[in-house]
Amino acid sequence: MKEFLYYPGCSMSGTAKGYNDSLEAIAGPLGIDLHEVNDWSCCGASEYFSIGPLRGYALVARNLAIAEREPSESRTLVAPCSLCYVNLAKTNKYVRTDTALAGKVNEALGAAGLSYTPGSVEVRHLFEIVIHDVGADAVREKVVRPLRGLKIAPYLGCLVTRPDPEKRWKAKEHPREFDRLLEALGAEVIDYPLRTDCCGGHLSQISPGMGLEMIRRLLDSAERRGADLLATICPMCQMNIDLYQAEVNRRFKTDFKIPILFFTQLVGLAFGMDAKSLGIGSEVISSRHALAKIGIEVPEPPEGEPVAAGAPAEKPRAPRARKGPELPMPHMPKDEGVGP
Amino acid sequence: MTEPAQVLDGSPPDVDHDFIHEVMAAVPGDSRLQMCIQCGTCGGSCPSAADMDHTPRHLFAMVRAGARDKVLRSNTPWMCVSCYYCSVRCPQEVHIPDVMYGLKSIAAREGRSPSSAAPDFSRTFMSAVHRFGRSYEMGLVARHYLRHFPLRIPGMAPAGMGMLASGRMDIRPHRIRDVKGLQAILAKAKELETLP
Amino acid sequence: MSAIIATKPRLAMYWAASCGGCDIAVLNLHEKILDVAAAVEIVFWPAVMDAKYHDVEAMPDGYIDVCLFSGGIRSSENEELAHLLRRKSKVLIAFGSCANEGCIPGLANLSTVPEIFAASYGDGNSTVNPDGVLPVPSWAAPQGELHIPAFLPVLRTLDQVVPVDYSVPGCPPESPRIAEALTALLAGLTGTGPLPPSGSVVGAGVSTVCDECTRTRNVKKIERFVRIQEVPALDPTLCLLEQGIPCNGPATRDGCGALCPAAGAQCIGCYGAADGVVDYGARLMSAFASVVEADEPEEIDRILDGIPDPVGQMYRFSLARSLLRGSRTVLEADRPVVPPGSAAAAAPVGAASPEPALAGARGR
Amino acid sequence: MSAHPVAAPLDGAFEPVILGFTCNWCSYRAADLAGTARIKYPPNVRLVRLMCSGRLDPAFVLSAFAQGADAVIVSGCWPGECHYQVQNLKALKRFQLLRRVVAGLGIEPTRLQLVWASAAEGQRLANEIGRITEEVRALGPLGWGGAGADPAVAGTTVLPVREGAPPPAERDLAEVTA
Amino acid sequence: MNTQPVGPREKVGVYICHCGSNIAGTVDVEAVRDWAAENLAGHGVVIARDNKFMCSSTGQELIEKDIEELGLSRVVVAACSPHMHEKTFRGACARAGLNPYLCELVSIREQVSWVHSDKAAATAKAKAVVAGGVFRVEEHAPLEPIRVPINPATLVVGGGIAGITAALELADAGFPVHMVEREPSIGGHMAMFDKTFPTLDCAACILTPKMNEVGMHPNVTLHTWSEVTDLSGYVGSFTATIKHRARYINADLCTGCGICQEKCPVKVVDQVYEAGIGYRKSAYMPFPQAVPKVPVIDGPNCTYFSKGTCKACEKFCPTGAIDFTQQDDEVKVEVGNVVLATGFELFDSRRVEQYGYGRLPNVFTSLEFERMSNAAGPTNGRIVLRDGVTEPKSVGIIHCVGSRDRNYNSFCSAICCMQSLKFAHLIGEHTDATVHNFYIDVRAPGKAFDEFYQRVLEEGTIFVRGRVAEVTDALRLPDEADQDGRLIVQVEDSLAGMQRRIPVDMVILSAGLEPPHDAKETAHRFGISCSSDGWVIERHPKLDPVATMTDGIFAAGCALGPRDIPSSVANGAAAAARILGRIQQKEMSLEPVRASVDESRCSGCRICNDLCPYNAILFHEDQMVSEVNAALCQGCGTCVAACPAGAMSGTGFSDAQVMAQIEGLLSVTATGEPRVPHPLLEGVPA
Repeated sequence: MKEFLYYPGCSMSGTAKGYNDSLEAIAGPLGIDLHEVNDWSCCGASEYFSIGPLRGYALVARNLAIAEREPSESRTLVAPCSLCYVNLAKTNKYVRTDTALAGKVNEALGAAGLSYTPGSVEVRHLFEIVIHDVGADAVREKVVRPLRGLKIAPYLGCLVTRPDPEKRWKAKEHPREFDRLLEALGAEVIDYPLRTDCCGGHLSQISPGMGLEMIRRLLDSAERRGADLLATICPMCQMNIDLYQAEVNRRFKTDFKIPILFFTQLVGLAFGMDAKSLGIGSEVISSRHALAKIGIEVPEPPEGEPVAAGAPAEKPRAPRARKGPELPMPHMPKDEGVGP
Repeated sequence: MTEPAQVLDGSPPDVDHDFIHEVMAAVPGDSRLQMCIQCGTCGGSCPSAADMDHTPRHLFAMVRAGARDKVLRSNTPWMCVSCYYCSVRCPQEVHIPDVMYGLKSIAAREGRSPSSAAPDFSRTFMSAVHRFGRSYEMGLVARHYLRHFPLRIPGMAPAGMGMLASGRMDIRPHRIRDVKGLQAILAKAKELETLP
Repeated sequence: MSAIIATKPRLAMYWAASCGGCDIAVLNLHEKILDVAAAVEIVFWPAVMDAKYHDVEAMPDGYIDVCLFSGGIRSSENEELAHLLRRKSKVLIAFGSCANEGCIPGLANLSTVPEIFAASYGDGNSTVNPDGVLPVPSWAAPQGELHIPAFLPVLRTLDQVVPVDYSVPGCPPESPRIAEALTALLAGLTGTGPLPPSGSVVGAGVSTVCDECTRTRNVKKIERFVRIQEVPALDPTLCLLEQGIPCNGPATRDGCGALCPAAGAQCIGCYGAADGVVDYGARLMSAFASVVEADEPEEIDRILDGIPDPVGQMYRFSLARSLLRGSRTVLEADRPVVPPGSAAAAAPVGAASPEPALAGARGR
Repeated sequence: MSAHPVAAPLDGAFEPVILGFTCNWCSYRAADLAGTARIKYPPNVRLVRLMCSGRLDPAFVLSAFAQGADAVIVSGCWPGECHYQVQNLKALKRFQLLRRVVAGLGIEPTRLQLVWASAAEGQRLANEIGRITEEVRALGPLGWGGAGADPAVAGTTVLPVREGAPPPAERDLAEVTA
Repeated sequence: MNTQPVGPREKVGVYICHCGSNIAGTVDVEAVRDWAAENLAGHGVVIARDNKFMCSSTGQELIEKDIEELGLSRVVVAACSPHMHEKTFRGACARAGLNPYLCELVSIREQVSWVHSDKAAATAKAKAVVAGGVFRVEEHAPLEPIRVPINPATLVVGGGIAGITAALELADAGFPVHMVEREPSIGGHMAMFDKTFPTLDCAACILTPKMNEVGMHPNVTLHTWSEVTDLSGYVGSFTATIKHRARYINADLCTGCGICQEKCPVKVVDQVYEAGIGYRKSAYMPFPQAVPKVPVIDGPNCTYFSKGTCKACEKFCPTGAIDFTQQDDEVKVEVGNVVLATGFELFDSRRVEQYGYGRLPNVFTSLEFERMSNAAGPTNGRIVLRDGVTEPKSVGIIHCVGSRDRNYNSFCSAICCMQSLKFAHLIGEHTDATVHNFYIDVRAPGKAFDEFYQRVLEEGTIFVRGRVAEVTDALRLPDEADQDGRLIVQVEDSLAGMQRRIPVDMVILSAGLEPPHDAKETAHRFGISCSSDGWVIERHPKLDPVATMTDGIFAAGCALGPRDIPSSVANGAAAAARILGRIQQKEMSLEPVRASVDESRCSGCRICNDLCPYNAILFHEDQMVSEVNAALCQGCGTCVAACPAGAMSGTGFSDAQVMAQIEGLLSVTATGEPRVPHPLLEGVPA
């Protein structure tokens, strides 16, 4: 058991309940002991920085200060939400490198009798812990129900490998670590080119045109490559793709029904846990059909939601037929791009 | 920033040659904005460029040109989704998303932001956090949609209901214990923001 | 200077801030002392015969032919006598380590006057002074106001106070070398031999102790420094430094006959630096460090930890005549007010200080 | 541009004098490069050219302190890049021992710093000079009565008057010994 | 008796240069002059002058005249860096009959006026620097330069066009050359090219003759498949150790018939000569025109070495030249000078993830394209997609890949623009594809370069001003459905001010040039320095562009930084010319900076014995003293500083000289006032 300080972030008790339930279920088996920090507050999403940057940094720093105070052995603060992670990590870096900012932030914290020692806590994303500290091999060992036959598009979203303030990832645009993890679960991972594209963040709220378009292209690409479902590591991405899929279909006259699950839920399934206990079924676009493919029972969807027919695994356009003397491809060493 | 310069280069009287420094000062650390070589990597990388009235590159040129008002009224910063494609690709290591945040905060302070939707969303979000210490999706979405996208509500309703049913959206907000302390922090920070 | 003197040369010896060991060393000439006594007329030697300062003052300037001055300058009395004997002597010799480089008393330049007083007069291991009585320069006694010499801020070497003609190093100088030196000197003065060049070191060699040391030596690579008592089985014939013992021999002027290494003890440097060397410690630390067998800062530090007291190791005898002369606290605490119109204030920039006292020190 | 002030205020504020020992092949050329590139750094530093940092004799540093340098910078090629293969490591060893000795004499480590700089690192050298100048400015003058120090602020022990005027104690001693 | 006069021993002249306004703009030259005359009189300054340009003939004559008329015994010039004009002023002194080493040049330009802006402070520092020079020069002694013989042989490292040029110049002049090349054949990158910009003449046609000349030249000893593992000695007489890797083919017996290559069953992707886009055998000659015409067997890929069987080559070799028992061997060669022409390596485009090289099949590098467009290349000059058959309908060429980018290399690779224009032209020549060139700036400063740009414009190449953001096979926009399977170049057309997604079939990355991966080790092995980028640093970027800081080591071609063929050739010739001059002189003089031992004071403690990397210090057991071999001594002074007895001394940088300079430098405060010494420390021995 390795102990970590844990910052759930607001959505874990809300839109990302499934993430929360599944994480609780698999943390033990993965040897992760999460110690929730006391009375944490919101990270400010991207909103505070737009209106009152210093308020933003102070708000985030409050959580760092609280984490610093925690009695725990661990000095590593883990966030499961990419947005929370990036806010915590960036603030942590800026107060370390910009002494003027650190001064102001601490002055603000002082108003509540708090203070933060820049750099006293390190901030990491849950996914990165699972990849680098636990490792795909350790996960593979615990798999009892391989997700064989399930075509998954590994969707990381932007904020984990970018901006990557502490340089933990070598590949920032086409990392393969998520593929390795899902392969370890026995799933068939599709080559998903938009794996680190943006889900639109809050654009879906403030500028539906562009926001929904960005969701559309993610769904379109996944469908073209024949994905049964998307796997994600971020509540924000999950909400955008899940909650707004219907609106996307309406707007673009499309018929996407691609469920999106948290990687923790998929790990849980492969570990043989029961879908309900992993919060599966609470997604708006139900994963029933997709998971049925590999004989996994998903509880009836809640009232008021049409049951998704599942993705018509449309054939991806066949790449240009190759004939004749092929030229050798530049060799791409395995794991090129895996971080330290 | 000599006055004659304005006459000579024929730039309109509202040209503010110090604007670039103002912007850089609004960004933590060294944003390296003055290092931009106008290569367009940012504009090329931006997923929301299509909806921006100026590409980021163009906006930076305008900042340099001192077109303060035009820049602050541009929707570009508000369309930034901070996906950081631009910042990891920028050959000059300009901290582009941070510059965008800086521009937004200046615009918001002066109430010059183009549409009200974006800043309002931010403010609605902030007021929730200010009151409870946590974000409050239900309240946020409800308030925001009523205000800006009433027509989207019917479409969203089923999904919303589903979320409620599946317990993914709470009717009541979570409230942290030390809201008072949090508010004190935010007040102090706000006060410091206004200082030069 | 007038080299030839008709009468018996007049000899004086004085002890300033010293232990008297130098005087003993002279007496250690044994029967040779008689030749000396026969050869010279001893006019002033507080250590062995009664003397009054006013007798010396009464002498005409240059009356003394040779004055052996031992001890450093620590009190106004030392300084006054230095000036007095300079005036009265044809040849003034800085005799022994104290007069030349401060020696052990010079290590007091690491402490301020209050610290020194606290140590020597305050309640300590050897002192009981409940009322905290401290010496004062002047005191109104019933018989009238009494004065004792003022204690100066730092200890200086003789040549830092007055011009010196020759130096005899050593703590104390080895008697045979004293004999040689005196004989040569007297020969010169009486015109029966050549006089050593002014400002030179007599009674010692120009190289270092290794030159006289019989221990075998190789290319040096030091992987550790240890104190000699920590070495169980010392190689009786191998260079001590190569055995990790910080032996000052390489940097210490020869002349002693390498007695200590021969006796199985490391050289501690009492003969001071070799000819023309400006700072003894600098030479020694440079030599030691150069042969430390490590390239990584941490490893180098680990090896250097074997020298527990670097200042003591490098400057046990020569602190007062070293480039820095003492510790910063002392120089700051006792930074004197420059007497108006003093040489220091008047000295033109860059021009060599006109202080003749410095001629010797400058080697010009 | 160096992050540090590059002009020395001549308003009587304490201005440290810093002596820098440079290697003919790297740091001295780095200094030349800083010049050709017009990179500014504080004028408080004065450079001495040696053929190699290995030439650095601790006596040079001590003499600099003794003559009022408020700090000394020793610079040479990066380990592994010495023009004379490994001599900079000899300098490193001496530096580490010297630092212990001067510390024993009450000199703060800040006043004796080692800076590796290749011939290409004009900017780095300038930055380091700027940094060290600021650190030393903050420390104040060094006790050895240097170029930077002001005798007026010194202590008050009066040195006995020199040659010429009769020593004050002379008469009294005469009485005592009479 | 005891007080020798401490008066000045020398008559010193001080000369302060304005360098136009370079110095005078920041330093009050007249003030420094007057100050020196007045305050340094005590140190023998009898005359102090200033001049607009001391290095001008009038400036130098000023010095010569004073030496003759005032009988100066020492000269101090305060001007630019000694690395700039030391020779000049020493020359002036020599002409006037003063030993040149009695002249000291102190820098008040590079180290004062150019780096400081506060005039008062700069002037104060200048005074200190001048004082340092005057104090120091008092301690100078007349010296004679050390004369060393120049071995007429030269070592040329690298067999590219720069090295080939240097080698031929030297060999044709009648002097021996050892050329060392890592690969089985000389030729370097140029041998891979098809056409050369802007003239479009065929690279092979102009290179091959030169390669053959080298191969057959009586004065050239060729060491291919070899590396220099060590270089010792100094200018005029270096000893280089060259490691010959085992070829497993007896060069004396081999006729270069190529049967071994034909019969070898092992096919390997050729990462070097074919840039990874073509194959070679395990027994191979990189290309038909290879020099020498002797194949090599690449051990790691040879079936015999891995499995112990095969030996097909041996069976079929008509002359029995195959020799699997061959071992690596080493030779030592004596040379007087060295030319480093170690060239460049191509930037690894896989590092720029967003361009998809290595992930997207139809993204190619510039070198891959060079090979593809080469008639002798893997596609016989056909321009096709990775499938080997399909001709692209449209091609995108991306400039500045890995160059001008702080994430990789911040320098401009100089050749990419022209090479990209060349590609555009060649594509037009070979296909009917539309070509987009994506650029930040088009840099075409060379002779006939811009004309070539015009020509390519006329040919209809489309130029998009914008650094490409991404090359992707992913559809993003609703209307792209029909583009599936193609590449899309996403870029901001910065002139149109809008983002564009341009579908193409093929993308060519104009990858930048990088120093060889082992440039740092090479630099260390040859005792020279590299810039932080890894390119060799010139002795002077403008005035001495092919010499390095180390005497006798020259550099040419891309070892010095990215450059095109003409300038590489010019470099090679220039280096050769510099060396020929020396060889003609038969000997050259070196700075007389050397260490020596005063035996009377050496105690034989042996502290110094292990300090010299050149083994110049010998120990005489019999007399128990150490001695310095002046020929081997390089003058670093480490032993001088280490000698505990002060028995070791060094000319040029003696203790007395350095100590005096320190005293001088510190005789002035930061504000230009005389320093007030600590009364307890007056006259600290200096």
